[in-house]
Amino acid sequence: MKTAVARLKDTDLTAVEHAREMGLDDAEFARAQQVLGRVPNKVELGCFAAMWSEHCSYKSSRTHLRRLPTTGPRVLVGPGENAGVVDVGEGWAVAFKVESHNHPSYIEPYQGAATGVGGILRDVFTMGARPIAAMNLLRFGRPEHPKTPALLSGVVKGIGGYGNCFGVPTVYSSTDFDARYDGNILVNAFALGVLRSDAIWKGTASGVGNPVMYVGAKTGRDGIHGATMASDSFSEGEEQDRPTVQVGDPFKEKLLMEACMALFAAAPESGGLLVGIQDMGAAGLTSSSFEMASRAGSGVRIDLDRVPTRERGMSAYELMLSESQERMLLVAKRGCEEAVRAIFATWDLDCVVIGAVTDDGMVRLVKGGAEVGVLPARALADDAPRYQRPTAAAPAEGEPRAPLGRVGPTVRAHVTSPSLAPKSWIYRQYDREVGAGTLLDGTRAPAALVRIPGTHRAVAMALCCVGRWCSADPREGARRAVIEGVLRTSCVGALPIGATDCLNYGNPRVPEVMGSFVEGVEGIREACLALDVPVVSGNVSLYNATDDRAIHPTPAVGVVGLVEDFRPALPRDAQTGDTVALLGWPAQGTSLDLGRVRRLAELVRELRVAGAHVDAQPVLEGGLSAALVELARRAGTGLFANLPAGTDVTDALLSEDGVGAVVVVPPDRLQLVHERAQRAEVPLEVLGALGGHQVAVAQQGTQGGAPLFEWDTEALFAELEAVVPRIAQGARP
Amino acid sequence: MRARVIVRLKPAVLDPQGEAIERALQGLGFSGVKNVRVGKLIELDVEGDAGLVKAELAAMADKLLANPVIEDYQVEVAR
Amino acid sequence: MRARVIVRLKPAVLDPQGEAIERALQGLGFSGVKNVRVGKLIELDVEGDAGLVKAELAAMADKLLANPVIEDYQVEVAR
Amino acid sequence: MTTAVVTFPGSNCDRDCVHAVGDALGAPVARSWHKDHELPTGTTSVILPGGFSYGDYLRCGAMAALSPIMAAVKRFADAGGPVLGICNGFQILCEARLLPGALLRNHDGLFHCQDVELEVTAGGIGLLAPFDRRQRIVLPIAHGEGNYTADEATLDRLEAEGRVAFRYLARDAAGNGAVNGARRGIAGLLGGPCNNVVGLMPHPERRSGAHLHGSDGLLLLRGLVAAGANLGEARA
Ligand SMILES: Nc1ncnc2c1ncn2[C@@H]1O[C@H](COP(=O)(O)OP(=O)(O)O)[C@@H](O)[C@H]1O
Ligand SMILES: [Mg+2]
Repeated sequence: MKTAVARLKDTDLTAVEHAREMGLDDAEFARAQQVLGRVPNKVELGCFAAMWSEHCSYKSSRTHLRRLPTTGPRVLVGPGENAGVVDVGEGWAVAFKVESHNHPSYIEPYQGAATGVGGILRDVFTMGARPIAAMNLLRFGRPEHPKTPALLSGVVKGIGGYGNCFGVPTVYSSTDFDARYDGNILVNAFALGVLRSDAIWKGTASGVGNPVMYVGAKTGRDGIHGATMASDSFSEGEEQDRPTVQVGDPFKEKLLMEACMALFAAAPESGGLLVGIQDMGAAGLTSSSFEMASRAGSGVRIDLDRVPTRERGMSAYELMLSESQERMLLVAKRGCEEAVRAIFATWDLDCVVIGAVTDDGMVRLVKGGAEVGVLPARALADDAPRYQRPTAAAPAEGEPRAPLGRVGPTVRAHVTSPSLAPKSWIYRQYDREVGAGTLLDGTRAPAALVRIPGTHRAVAMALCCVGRWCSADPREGARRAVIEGVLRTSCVGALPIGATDCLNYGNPRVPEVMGSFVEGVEGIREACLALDVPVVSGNVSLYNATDDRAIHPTPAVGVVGLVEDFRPALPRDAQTGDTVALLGWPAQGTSLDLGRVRRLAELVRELRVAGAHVDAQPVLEGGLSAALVELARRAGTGLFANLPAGTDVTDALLSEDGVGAVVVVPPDRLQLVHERAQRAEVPLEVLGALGGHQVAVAQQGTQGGAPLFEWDTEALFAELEAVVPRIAQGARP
Repeated sequence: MRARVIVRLKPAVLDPQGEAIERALQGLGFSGVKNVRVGKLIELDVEGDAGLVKAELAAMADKLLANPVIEDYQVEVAR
Repeated sequence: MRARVIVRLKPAVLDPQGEAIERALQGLGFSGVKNVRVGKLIELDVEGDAGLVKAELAAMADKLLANPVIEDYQVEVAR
Repeated sequence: MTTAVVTFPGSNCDRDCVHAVGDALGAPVARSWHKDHELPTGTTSVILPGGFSYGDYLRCGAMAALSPIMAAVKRFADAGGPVLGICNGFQILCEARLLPGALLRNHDGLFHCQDVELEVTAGGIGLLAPFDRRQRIVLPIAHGEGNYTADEATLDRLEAEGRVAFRYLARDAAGNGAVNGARRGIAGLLGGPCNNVVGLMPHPERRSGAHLHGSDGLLLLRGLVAAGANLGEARA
């Protein structure tokens, strides 16, 4: 498949077939010739193909992403940089972003997931931020699919393997299993770092004559063409032909991060040593050099012979397109080369001047003393093609709810389904506490809460999406991803201050897929506007389809919230005797009312900050029954709930269309909760209390008040805990 | 019969472990050491005659012991 | 010269990874598999003549590559 | 009087330890670098923190055990100086032969980050002075290779000499730690000429404050700092 291209010499001129093999269509190839005023050679064509790939150029999605609300009083850096940055007060800010590594993780689950984590961590620390938290959203095929055990097991090990070694706590995770992901799993990784709000670094190559430096690991022939691979659908049977995936080295990345932190802080008296910095992610040296030059309106000249390599005889093409991990490109101030090199030497890392900033707007690639490629930076980066692809309404898909038999068994099967079962087996493989700043992780609360070191401030975060809802209604599903994130973070007392989104969809050339993509963006826009959450970074992953069968549209949304003083919000753990109450409104149609969501979020936040509830769970996926079981499990006790008379029991327990949250209230604070709920005009229903050895649900006036079901907690919790390990069984040891 | 499957990273694949060991050995004064690569040696008892066993070991490697995307393997049967 | 150091867990030390692989292989239908043990294969380039090299490899193993509390090693030099 | 926290390439709990000793305990603390040949002047106790020194490549702690600073740590320990190795630090102590035995991969092959119940078997002794003998505490573990092993004779000797510092309360049928397979449930050991060296897999620095889900860990750090202060006085 790639043989023709591979045989071409760097300086040979290319043909339209070569362009096609690299993923450029005929019109794009024509445009490339127009840009250069001549036929590109192989290296140049490789640069075009990478820069104009879907992955790097966002050619199908960019016009739509413009619709997202991206500004706000706290936003310091919005989309366009390596990560978004939001002010959190006291001179501190947080940088965060989410990124997909879906295709590589399917091919090599351990390394694919690991390098996904590595990539997003680099995006965050290039901004000058020390990573303090990571999250992930994973979607696997149905549990029975023969590949699921190895994929689940490998991906989880890979995420843990990288994050644990690097030393970032993985504090929250969302995992689901669904046949729609059988051939295309999702691995979305999020990272968040903390920095001073006046010390933000950007990927810019300015200042003519400044040195361009290469730091970090050596370059090998890893994942050449990864960017274009992420821009192409799978076809069954083709898996073997895929190019090698990259192998990550978290140890090296940890050293790279420490060295970068030292570099950022160096020589403050003279305004620092550095001008700009960018990680080498997808399309490696190509994307970093073109983007840095394009942002600054400058050019760069790169001597490829100076690039540190770990293999002999690498061609210009390979050097430009390698996706070897743990590398950065930086532009230092002229004359500071030695000081920069000394910092990296402390950490045993390569640091080499490979070129210089120029003023002609061109990226000039030199090898063996001759120019082997000359390309205008801007035309390949910011001025990449953009498409308004045709859209069509996607047919709504959704399984009508199966007729419900006796409430108990149905609800039991529901809460013990793989989607809702606890993911402790996964969480346990992640170091959730390194950094000693994890106040709450996903096993203890509906969102994670991590301290800003040295302060009493904390950031809350959750990463959410229910793909099933997006297939049923792409706009509503996307709205709900935002809603879930806002409610979860509010439940731990945080004010949502920013979001990042990872838009996972199928083939954008299919009008229905493009239609659901556009609807998804619209849904995020609506919810973010209504709930005051600017989107500051994100990622788009298209072509998640195999033989035309696409995944559920899955716009994952990471919401980040701020707690200004975490001490009162963490009075104690939930315990026996605490009241269980439901705040909110029952289902009224399938589209959630954003005004109500906002009021509910404000109320649960205010109550938490006042120490009036000690745990809470939004009622969304899985309905009230899932929320109750989750709360009981977290408290490690039984729970009794008495549903109000007159409601349909199955609806009350299973409906996912209400706006509500269950709160756990210490008895002496119940009065306060009543008052505040009344003032906020949010309905409040006291359901029962935590305690005992059973999870029991009754309804007033039904069966004479006798429980509709009562489950022994020991057996229930054991059954719940066994679900995910059972799926993982049989995986590669 | 005692048999072995040797699993190695493909030559072009990065071996961070090998690199770290190389550096450490050089640091200990073994300055001539280069190109350190770390592989896995899986030793096991199998039943059947040598020819059949080799095919079976290859099947084990294909299915479980190695990932062809990044690893090569080699099977050996003790004479 | 290409050389190898093979590092194995001592026979008395339990090998959970080997056990897990054994179970997995049996689960895949390779029912005759027994006594699976996983070792490390460290391959490296060294300079010097074969005799000297062997002694140097042993020194590397003693100092770093193997932990005598739990592991045995064996050095091999390609002819 | 200073507690030195050593940073190896790949250490990732060094900052946490500095914070726990310096801020939570309010004791003097200094940082020490793996390439240093001497501990900071005035060092009265040493922490080898958790993390993945050298990526945990080859064997956990193997490469760190050979670094220049470890020669200084060994001299310090041999002279009776209190040394605490946490998680990777414990692995480094074993690789450096400051403690016997070795830590293998967990018996289920998985990394475990979770709270464990422990018995402070040697409570009251040396660094463990703040604990009662057999006191029960809860600390979190976070490791892939905490499966302690040594030959039977060594295990017998450790028990006979009262050098098992911490034990996991949850055991399997064979008496090994249920969470990782550690022989005889050993989670931590005492060593050195006067039981002045402690290595353990759980992370005390992660339970060192009101909002970190407990402060059992602070007791151990306090014991370390106090042992150092006593030593300082004895020397002075
Ligand atoms: N769905 C999205 N929502 C908001 N911003 C986005 C989205 N997708 C991409 N972006 C922004 O576009 C820029 C390019 O993204 P990407 O190519 O993923 O970065 P990288 O080069 O680090 O991989 C980033 O600033 C990113 O935050
Ligand atoms: Mg980037």
